[in-house]
Amino acid sequence: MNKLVANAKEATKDIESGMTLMLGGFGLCGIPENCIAALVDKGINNLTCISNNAGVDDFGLGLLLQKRQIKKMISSYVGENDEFERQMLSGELEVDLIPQGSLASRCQAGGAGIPAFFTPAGYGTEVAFGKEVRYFNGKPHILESALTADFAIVKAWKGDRYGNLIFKGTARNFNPLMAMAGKITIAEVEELVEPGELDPNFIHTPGIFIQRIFQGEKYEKRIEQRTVRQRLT
Amino acid sequence: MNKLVANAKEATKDIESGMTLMLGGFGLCGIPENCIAALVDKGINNLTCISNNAGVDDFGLGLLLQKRQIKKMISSYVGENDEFERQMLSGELEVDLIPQGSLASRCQAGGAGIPAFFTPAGYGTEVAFGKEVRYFNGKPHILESALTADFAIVKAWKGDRYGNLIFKGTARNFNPLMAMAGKITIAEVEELVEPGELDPNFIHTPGIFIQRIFQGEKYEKRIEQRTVRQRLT
Amino acid sequence: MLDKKGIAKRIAQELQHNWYVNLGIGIPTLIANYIPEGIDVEFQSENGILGMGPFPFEGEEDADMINAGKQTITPMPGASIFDSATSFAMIRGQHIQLTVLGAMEVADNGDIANWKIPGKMVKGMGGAMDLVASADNIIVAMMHTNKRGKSKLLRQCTLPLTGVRCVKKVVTNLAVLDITPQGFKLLERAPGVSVEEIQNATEGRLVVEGDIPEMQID
Amino acid sequence: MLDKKGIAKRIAQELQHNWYVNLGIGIPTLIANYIPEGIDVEFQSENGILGMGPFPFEGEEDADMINAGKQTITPMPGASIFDSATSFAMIRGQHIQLTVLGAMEVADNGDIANWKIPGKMVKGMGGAMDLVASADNIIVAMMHTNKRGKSKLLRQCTLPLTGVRCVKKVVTNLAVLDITPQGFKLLERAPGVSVEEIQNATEGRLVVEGDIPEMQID
Repeated sequence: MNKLVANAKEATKDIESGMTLMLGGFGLCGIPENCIAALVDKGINNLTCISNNAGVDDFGLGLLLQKRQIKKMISSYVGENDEFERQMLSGELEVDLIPQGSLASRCQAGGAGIPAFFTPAGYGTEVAFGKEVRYFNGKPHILESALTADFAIVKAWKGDRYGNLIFKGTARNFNPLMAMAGKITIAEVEELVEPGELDPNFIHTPGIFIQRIFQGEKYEKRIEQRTVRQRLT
Repeated sequence: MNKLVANAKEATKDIESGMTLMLGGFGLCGIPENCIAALVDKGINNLTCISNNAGVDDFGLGLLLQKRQIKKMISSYVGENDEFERQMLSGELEVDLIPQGSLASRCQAGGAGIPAFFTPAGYGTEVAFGKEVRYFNGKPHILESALTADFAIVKAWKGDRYGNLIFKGTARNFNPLMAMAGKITIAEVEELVEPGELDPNFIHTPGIFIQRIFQGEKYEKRIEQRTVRQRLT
Repeated sequence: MLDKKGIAKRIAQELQHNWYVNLGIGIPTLIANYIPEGIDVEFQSENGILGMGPFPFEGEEDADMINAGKQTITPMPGASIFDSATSFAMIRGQHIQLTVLGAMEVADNGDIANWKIPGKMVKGMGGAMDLVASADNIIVAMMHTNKRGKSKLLRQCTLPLTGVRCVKKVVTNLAVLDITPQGFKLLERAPGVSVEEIQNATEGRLVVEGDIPEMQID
Repeated sequence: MLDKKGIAKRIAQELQHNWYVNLGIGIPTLIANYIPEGIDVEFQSENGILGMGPFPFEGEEDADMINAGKQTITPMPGASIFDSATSFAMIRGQHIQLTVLGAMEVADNGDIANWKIPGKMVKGMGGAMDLVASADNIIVAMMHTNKRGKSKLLRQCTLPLTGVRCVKKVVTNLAVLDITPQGFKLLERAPGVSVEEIQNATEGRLVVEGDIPEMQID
């Protein structure tokens, strides 16, 4: 069960133009920095990216947007990015906006072999256009379908070569869900440990969902909104 | 957020005859022993019990069956219990058998506000009778609905008075799923700890799903199939 | 008339002991500063934390510990962290007792619009659609009128909807109002604000019955 | 003719490096004893463990560490534990490369019946329906005929189905057979068993093309 690869370049070697990718993270928190850099280097384009956000102008998925490598974004919130706005308003970039909970559940469903489910989110809004509506307990719901991807790319705190992962704090977010939904899932970790070091009882993502793993060269872990309080002196 | 109650008796005080209960556990592993004993003592009946299994003759849900307190079982596997067999064959006990994965997902859906979902499990079998069939990617699926309960009763290893829980080993099984799906959820734990003692990063069931918690008086933790290997000498 | 802090203070009075609460970005976030004494609540942030605490002290910011507004935060003792699907299981499954969020428009039937202005850059709905479609108890915190003086409490929303018939209560700089089958029911006036001023600032149906008390805010 | 161990040994030859495998109760469980050298596989048990290891040494049994057969087990280094919904996410989501289970009947179109005999006590399907409906690669391990000598490889199942058109391969005490659009295709004979014996013991359509080799089992 050795899924170790050397680095981001090797992990992403067969990602091609036109593919659909899932990328973990919420804002800039828990994003696969090293793989994104490798994708920028590869110069592939026409990518469909499923990611809750689209990064900022000069970090995260913003780096792929700058180089016009993304054809379509499937996200729940895409503020904080001027280049994104420009491409979207000019029609260069397709954008599919999805309620955040539906996005999370659709990824989870994709990984879990559940092709579709009913949710109340979005009923009566433009999100429901063309979707089946059904009432349960007198309340309207819409049918949402599962999402999968050619590659899912996630970032974890620690992992072993079997692919077992643990995440740190709110950097967990979409990562464990997308890890389940990739035809091939790549995990980049801050720290690679030996199998057996992670307590089986506290593994967030079992290795079965991961096909490739490597320790990232470096992590900037940029903070988007640095908010602090004053110390009482 | 103090959800502490004194014991199983207090935790189950308003469980009434005719109610629907979910009970965690797989076989005799991870079952809420103390609450089951309290339910036997209460002598209520006509219960609908959602539980993967039905215990053995003299332990687990078998204790409730012996006293004819259960009207209906919703389970995936009910072997290992002679009294169960007798009541079922004589028609005293209603039994609704559900594929194990569908049972797990239906509980999870119930807790997650997903009223129904499509699954391939059971298509073409009697489990599919009366259920909607739909094809996704050329493969037939059936529509399964969410399960909820008046009370969900789960057993954890450690918990704090906020209701945060961690489970031990494969005693996790259905417990975290059912914890989400009770209108009121009772957690009994082997060890009660102070809030903050459990690492927020490794909590299996966040306290929001739990309404009452107590430390069980004692745990027999009976083993159903004791299998061992010989030491090489 | 209330300022944003005042709106937050008034909504804080709605908090009940042992409630789990989700606060949206903007005015709602301020509510955490005014929790009444003796009331124990826990804040959920939909990116995946329950038991969200205050901002960290300077120098203790952790890039891996943020809220849904992408702000650095700290966990309270007893906090728990989970993935985004579990987070929305809490929301959709109605395990959260109160959701407070801002709005661009609220209609007198409870419809809400707060995510999109046609022709302008659309940032996305984030978790708002899940929140409003699921919560039993939704309070909108907003100014009564927009920057051009136009009412935000309408007979019908003009902007694309975020959710239908979901808002239960609105707290503005002018008033506290319940959504009823007859429209906005005026419950309280902001200090120094007359019923007439509220009537003038409300385009939707407004129900005024008997004496309308003034809010009690310190 | 093979015994149960022999069937397990033959199926073990199907294992491929880095596969995740779910073994049913009975003959399938024995397969874990015959993993070919150099082949690294991990066993999943649907109650919620991946990386299931051998039984514990006497005195080291842990009531909180069991497999789907309720037997006490041990975890291997690198194992992981999860709830039953995640477990069936692995199964339904086709993350498991091989599922081996027993059967009462298999039809030549891949239908399988293994959970219920009308008029007898029904124990339930457990995870079998999820497993057969989801897995791409399902091998049935069973005796070729039942205790009364009647074929279990049928034109059509007579018992209530567990799943339809799902079985890919059958390994019995007599033969290895693939399920094809033309029916059971005979691939290998058990040591000392003739094609004629297999034909006589098979009620469903049997395709025999060319020379049928004998299984290679140590």
